[in-house]
Amino acid sequence: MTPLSSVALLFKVSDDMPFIPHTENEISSMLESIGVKQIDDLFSEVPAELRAAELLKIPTGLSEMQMTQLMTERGAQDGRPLCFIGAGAYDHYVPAAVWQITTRGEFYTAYTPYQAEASQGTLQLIYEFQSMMTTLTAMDVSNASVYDGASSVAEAVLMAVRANRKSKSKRILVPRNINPSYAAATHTLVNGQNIELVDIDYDKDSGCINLDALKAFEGEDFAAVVIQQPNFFGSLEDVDAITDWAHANNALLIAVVNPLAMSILKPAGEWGEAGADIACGDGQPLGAPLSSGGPYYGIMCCKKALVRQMPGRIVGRTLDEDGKEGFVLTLQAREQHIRRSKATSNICTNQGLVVTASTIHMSILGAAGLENAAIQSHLNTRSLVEKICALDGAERMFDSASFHETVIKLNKPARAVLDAMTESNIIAGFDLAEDYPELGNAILVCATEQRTEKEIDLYVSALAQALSEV
Amino acid sequence: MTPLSSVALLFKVSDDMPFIPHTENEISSMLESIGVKQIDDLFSEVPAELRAAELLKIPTGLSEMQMTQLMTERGAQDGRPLCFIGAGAYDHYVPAAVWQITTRGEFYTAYTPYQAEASQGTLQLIYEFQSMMTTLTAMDVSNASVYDGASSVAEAVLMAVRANRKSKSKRILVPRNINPSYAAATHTLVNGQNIELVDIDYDKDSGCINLDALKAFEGEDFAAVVIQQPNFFGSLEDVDAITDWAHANNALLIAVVNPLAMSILKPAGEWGEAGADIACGDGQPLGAPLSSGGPYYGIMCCKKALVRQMPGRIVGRTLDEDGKEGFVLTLQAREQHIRRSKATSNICTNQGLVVTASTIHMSILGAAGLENAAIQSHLNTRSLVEKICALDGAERMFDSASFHETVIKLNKPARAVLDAMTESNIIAGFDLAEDYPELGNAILVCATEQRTEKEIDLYVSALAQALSEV
Amino acid sequence: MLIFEHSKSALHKTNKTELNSIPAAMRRRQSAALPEVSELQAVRHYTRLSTRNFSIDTHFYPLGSCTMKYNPRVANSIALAPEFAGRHPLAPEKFSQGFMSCMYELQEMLCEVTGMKGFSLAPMAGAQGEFAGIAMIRAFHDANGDHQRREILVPDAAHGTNPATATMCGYTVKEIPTLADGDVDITALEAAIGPQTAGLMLTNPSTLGVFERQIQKIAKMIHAAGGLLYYDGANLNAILGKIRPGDMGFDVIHSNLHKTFATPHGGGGPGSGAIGVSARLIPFMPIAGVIKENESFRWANKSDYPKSIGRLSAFFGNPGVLIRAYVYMRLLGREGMTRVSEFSTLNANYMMAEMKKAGFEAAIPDRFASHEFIITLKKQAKDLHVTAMDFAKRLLDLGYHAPTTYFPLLVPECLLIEPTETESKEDLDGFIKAMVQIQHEAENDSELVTSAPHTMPVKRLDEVRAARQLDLSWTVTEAGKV
Amino acid sequence: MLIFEHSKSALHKTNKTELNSIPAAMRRRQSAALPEVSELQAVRHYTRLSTRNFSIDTHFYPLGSCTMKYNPRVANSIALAPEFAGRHPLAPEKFSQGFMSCMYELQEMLCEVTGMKGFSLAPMAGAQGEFAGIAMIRAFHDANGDHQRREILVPDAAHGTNPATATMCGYTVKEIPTLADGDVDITALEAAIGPQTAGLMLTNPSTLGVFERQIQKIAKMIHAAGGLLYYDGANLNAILGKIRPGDMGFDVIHSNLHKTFATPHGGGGPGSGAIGVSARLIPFMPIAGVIKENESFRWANKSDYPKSIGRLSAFFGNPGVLIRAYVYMRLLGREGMTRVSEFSTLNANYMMAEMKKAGFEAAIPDRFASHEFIITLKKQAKDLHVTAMDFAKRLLDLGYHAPTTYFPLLVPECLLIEPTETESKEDLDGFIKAMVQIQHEAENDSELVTSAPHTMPVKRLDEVRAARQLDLSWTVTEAGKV
Ligand SMILES: Cc1ncc(COP(=O)(O)O)c(C=O)c1O
Ligand SMILES: Cc1ncc(COP(=O)(O)O)c(C=O)c1O
Repeated sequence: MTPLSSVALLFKVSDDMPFIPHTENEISSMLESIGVKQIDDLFSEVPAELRAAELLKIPTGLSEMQMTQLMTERGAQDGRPLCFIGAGAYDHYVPAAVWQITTRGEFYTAYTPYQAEASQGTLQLIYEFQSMMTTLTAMDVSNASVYDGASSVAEAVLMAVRANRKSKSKRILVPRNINPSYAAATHTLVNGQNIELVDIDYDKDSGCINLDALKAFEGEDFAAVVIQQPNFFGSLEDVDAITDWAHANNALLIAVVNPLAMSILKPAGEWGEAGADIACGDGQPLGAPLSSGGPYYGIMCCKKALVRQMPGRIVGRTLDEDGKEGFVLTLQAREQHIRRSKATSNICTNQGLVVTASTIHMSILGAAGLENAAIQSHLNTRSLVEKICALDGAERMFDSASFHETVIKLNKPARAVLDAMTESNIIAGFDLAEDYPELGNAILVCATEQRTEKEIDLYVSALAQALSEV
Repeated sequence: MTPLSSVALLFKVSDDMPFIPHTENEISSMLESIGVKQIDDLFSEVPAELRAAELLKIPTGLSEMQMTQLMTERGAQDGRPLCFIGAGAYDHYVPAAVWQITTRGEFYTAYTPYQAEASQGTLQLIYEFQSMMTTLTAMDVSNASVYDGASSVAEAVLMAVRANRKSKSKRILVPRNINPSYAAATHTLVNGQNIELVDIDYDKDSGCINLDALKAFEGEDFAAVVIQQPNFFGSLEDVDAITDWAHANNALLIAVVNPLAMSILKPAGEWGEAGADIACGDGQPLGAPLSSGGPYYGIMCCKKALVRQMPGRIVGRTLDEDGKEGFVLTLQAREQHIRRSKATSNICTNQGLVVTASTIHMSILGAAGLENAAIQSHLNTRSLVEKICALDGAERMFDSASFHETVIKLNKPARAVLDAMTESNIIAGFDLAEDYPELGNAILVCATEQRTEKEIDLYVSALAQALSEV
Repeated sequence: MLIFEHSKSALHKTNKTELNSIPAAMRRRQSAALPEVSELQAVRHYTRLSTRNFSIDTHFYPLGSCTMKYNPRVANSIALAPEFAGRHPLAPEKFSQGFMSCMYELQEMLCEVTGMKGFSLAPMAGAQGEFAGIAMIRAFHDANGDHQRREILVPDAAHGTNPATATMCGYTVKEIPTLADGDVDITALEAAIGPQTAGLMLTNPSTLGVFERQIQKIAKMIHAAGGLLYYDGANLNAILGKIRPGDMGFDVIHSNLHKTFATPHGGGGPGSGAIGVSARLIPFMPIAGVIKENESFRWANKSDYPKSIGRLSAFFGNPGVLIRAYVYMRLLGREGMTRVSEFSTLNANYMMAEMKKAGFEAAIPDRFASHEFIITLKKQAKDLHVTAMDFAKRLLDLGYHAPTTYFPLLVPECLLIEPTETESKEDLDGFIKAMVQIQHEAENDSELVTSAPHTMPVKRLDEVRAARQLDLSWTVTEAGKV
Repeated sequence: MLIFEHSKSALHKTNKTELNSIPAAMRRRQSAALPEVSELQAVRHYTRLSTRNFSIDTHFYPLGSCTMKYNPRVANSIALAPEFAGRHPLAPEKFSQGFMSCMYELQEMLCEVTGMKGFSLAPMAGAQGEFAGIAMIRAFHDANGDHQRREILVPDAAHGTNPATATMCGYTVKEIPTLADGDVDITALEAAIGPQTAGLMLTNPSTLGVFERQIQKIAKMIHAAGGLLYYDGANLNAILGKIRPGDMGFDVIHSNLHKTFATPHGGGGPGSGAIGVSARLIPFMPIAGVIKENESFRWANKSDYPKSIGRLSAFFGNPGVLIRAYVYMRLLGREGMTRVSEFSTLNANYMMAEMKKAGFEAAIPDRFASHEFIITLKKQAKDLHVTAMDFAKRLLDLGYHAPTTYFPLLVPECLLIEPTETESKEDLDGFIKAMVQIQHEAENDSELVTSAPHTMPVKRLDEVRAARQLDLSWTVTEAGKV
């Protein structure tokens, strides 16, 4: 037997030209048809000094097998810590059917449904999605998504400024207890158009916005009032009163909602006397995996009268030449590819695939499935909080009713406690110090329906230990 | 806030009647249509004493979420040991596309393609599969699979007894170095028909069948000779000589092959002067995950003249009423649903979905992809064996050429060494003691293309330690 | 277009010099003529091909005797998770306790729901379950020195695998006729039983869609004659959780997990034909099985089954199928199992009632259906020259997979209709409406029906040509042609 | 049929008594009118619905400006593996080193292949990339006290997101005309530049499918006037690895990872519009990014980007898309990247050459195409009254997705055709053959073309009715109707 030189041969799933199906013969005949000698000739119009050198910092290609091995390693490196954190992204159960169907090639690898006749699958699905969002929020119309929760708030703000007929103001009232990342991103996104976001402070006992705080702004002109339900602290706002206050003051009401919570909480369209004008929020709790923060999608619903000010794609039902029902993108005159610099928004590509997943998710769960997930999350968090509060050194920060997140006040440095709990493989909560220094050592905790009693007990004993050792 | 009673509420993905879509109203109207009061009435013909009691040993149902949690736990319990074992099941890489397409509902949830017009997808795919198997083995025809490698050997034996026109013998020569599980299962499956399997011993130096061993049987009457390439020890047989010997002695030659090895080894149809008569083996190396032993599939190919003796389903290409090409199950008169007690086999349901995966796998890899996987497996095993043999106390058992498995002889108790290596999370080889006590402390090792150099080195250092400590 | 017709040579390359340790004479001279296509071409080809199938995920598929119910998607994702899909069959028990606990519980649950005393998960489909069962019966008689028992009794309504299996086990087969009401002809059975009787194979409810009412009497007769009773569990869905084969007196049974326990049929398989036995047959059980000992699990060995019929497969049957069945059973739980038989029976009886009202002739009109029932179209065949096959093909045009046709063999022009419990009333009603439409077409425009299907990728295919001018694979010669 | 039309009330139930800690006034009174169907009904409905789409996995989809190339399946399975799909965005860095290393390397590879000095993965699509880029340009000028720069220049061939984005950032937009040869009208540009110029947005190769030959001169002109150059990277596929935007003089660019880097379009998204910057813009980069420090990875903070334009999303863009793009880039590697531009360009030029030979009129006939090219059907529209739209619809019947129609706006009756590098000659030839067939039909039976499509689930849809009689959701009233 000859000695073995090396094990260097690479196992390539495909070949030396992954994803490119050309044979030598074909290349020659194609070049001949064009009338050039080599592929490089096709780039002859490019000034020579612009031709790139070798891309030395990019490694050579890997086979699919090697790539899978690499990513298995990278994934393993991060472990699978127990997640007791929400703060805008929630670890809900997604039925296996959802992504198995969503990633069928026909949904997964289609483009935006511009050619309606060849896209009835996606178009009908979006129509169904719009229908689901409107019933969930009790709003009149929905679009086909914007990027995420933060972008939905920003777009809602821009929309409110355009749409409010009673006010020409470019000022928007924004509570300090909305998701601080939403507030930050909104600021970035509306800033260029000279829109001013005015803070409303929350009540120190309840963590909520109370009417007294609003009264300070009476008589001033605002295009809209934003309110988040549940708010970032997980607490429930008195949405009826705030909505009525906004309307009484000629402002539109922008509801930022958790769509899963909408299955059990009063929907935005029913807030106060007249309902919210715009409902937005993040669709993640409806079937999107946590996935490090995205892709999720931004919800955008509004009252019928405002539909022409709505950004994003909208699907309508119509008839074909034979009078048969079918679906098309409609009201495209609002969009950038038609309206260009006067469009309602610059958003073009949205979050279609996640919307697909969400639509299937909602179909499989139905209202009862969503309600059960919401209720069980609520109960799990209550159970967690009760057990936490039975410990020395931890208590509830606010006295308000909450959905599935709660702020816990610790008697030890929050950062150190959270760090200590990572030793038990637990992500124990979101540290509020950076965004709300006034709260002291405060963490935001969440236990979705996926957290078992055993895991909750594990959390509580790890916390007990951390509190005693830190 | 009212105190929290319990976290007992179950989150059900669907509802209290998983997978059953009936509402109360529908049930009533259906019962009314039938003319009975309750569902139980439909069972009134069943003698009362046969009605089952409560199924106490079956737990109550779980939600999909709970089931996923349970199985995640069970899976985690088994860890992901490093696999250096083959012995009939090989850890090859399967491109991600393979099972994503295979599990599309249209393939995954279809029945056997009895209604040809509504099953052209599956039928054409099987026709393509048959074409791939015949080119890989260089045989004339292939069926659509039997259960697994073992069942393919048994069916080949039965087929040979039926098909051999030159011999009426019910005796079959079977080498001791074929997969012992195949031999055992074949014995079980052909036993009832008074077929006798006669052992051929292997050469102690090479681990292979040599002609001397066969000469002892000259003049006796056999329906067939079985030969496995590579044999169970991973060694390569002199298939040409053995095939010619079989034919010279009026026996058919049954080739048991590893189909991946067929991509680089002389294919069964080209063995000796006339080629093997029947080729069988396990399709697992062509796209089936290890999956604890199944589902895999049994390969069954033969010469054209024997096709009417072949068991299992076969797809043929034909024309429809408009003269358009299409595919149907053909030669069904051989099968049990038509031929009943005179059928070529009792096999009905086969391993269709794995065949689907295999067909897609071979299409994506092509001949070169299979060859590369085979070559890299060969090289990895050579590298492993060289490094093992550089250790004190471990050496090659046989001096023959091999494909991707080799028998290693240890100077310490094999069982104890293997056990010790599980501490390093390594499945270090298959202990041959039970099936081949005459080999002493011998293990069969395998390193497929998936084993990295790092993993091979890990193996070698763990073995060095085990050999010194045991 | 075949994948081979997209193929072009020299797309992919290999370096074979590394094979020099293998003698040249043992090596392949020319690469196999597999298709050479890009990944996109393969993905597109098979994605498109898949859409030329009907399937449960796309169509109502009331195929009698086949139990085409919903296959939960979660079972698929669990079975294909790396922890289960990646486990080597010969992994040490130390690395296998999670997997083995599932298999053990599956054995236990199957025992409980069938009333048997032991269960083996080894058989890879119904027919192999039958084989194992009949082989055990033979081993039992042999162990008793009862070598004269050379005959297996099989009702004429039985599935073809029953007689084929008996032959495979070295038995001769004697057919027992069935009465018009669907029950076995007891007089004929009586006459057939004798000292040569090794056993009887029975499906109950039978493939005629009715429950064998005399089952206790039949069991007594067979047992009195020294024979054993084999239960073909293909129709277990009809009685799941309500009636147990073990209680009926069966000695050995198989259960098609790919039917009753919702593992997918996969266009022809894989399946699992797990077998259950009464206490006296436990020593004969096949290798392998999972045994629980001191709170951990081990593989059964020969001392557990001293008279084992042996091994049926290289490893342990089809664990990927078994995992799926296990997941399904745990999702259903105790209550869910009983609901399966209740609602599959409700659906079948509802359809039968409605179709009778619509003028169709039920083969056994005066009894309750089990989870399936038979319509005979012999009048249509005679009066209108429109056959069961024509109805079947026309149903495809209307978006319904055809029921099983021409089985069981004893009912002329029959459709065996099994809706399963997972189909909604909406779909049952749609199917009935389609049948009524076809009946109307048969009466007014029979050509439309007899030349169906019209909307499928192909029209009716020439099966005679297929069998005569065998074209079973694409060949390189043909590639030359292209 | 809508999923709602399969729905029936009272299928599912909930126990709401456990919500008593929430004041009744805050609770929902009536459940949302979501569909109530079984899992099988949902699976069947959406499986069937999916087959009403064209997609890359099923059809050649030469949609200009969209880069519909093969989306490797392995990228999907890795992104959806529990380790990546299950990671919480706020997980501590300790639990995130594996993920962050991928993101860091992705940033680095993007820098290398584009010639930029810093990259942010935060933008969630091309348009948000544009927003971030233009916002940085504005922040840069503001930081320099250059408040008079209120205008962004945009060629008339640009995608609509360019002007829309400029508006969103508070800029006014000035359009620059394009010459017949596809290059920017330099004289007009010269005239437009002034102290009010904040910058120019340019796609190169342009949406006309040609490379802007004067790019170096343009860059000099803009820079000399104090403006910055923005690169719309939608067409990066055409030059990947061969020409780098940074070398052309661009200050900030976005790359549509869902185009060039093969992440799926998903029927409308999600995408990723990662942005690269030159050194002077690094301080303005958006939050968040990954920084490597002492062989480990941390999230960028305000001190890394002291003049950051801020946050663009709640977390970190679309990591599920980024993981897919990362996988794709590593699979391709250095050599593979260059092959992308070479073979996408080869495919486009081959198609253009063949179509010209077949008699079609190229919009810019005398230049090489980039990875896409334009056919104008203005003659057909005038002489035969068959429009680009008619050709597009008829292509669907023949099994090809239509190219982009009526974009860019300046070419009448145009088809913008982008085959991408992953399509084989076989499919290109098939498309050309289909176009020739349609031309023939247009000449001989134009009605066949103008009334197309004929084989799709629907015929041409009434868009005017859709916009006038808005029907944007299924309502409960309608349920009552059913
Ligand atoms: C009544 C009956 N018995 C036995 C079988 C055989 O089962 P399998 O196909 O799993 O081998 C079938 C399946 O078609 C059947 O319907
Ligand atoms: C040229 C060009 N620029 C910008 C965009 C916008 O990218 P996105 O849709 O990702 O926002 C597109 C996409 O359609 C485009 O084609």
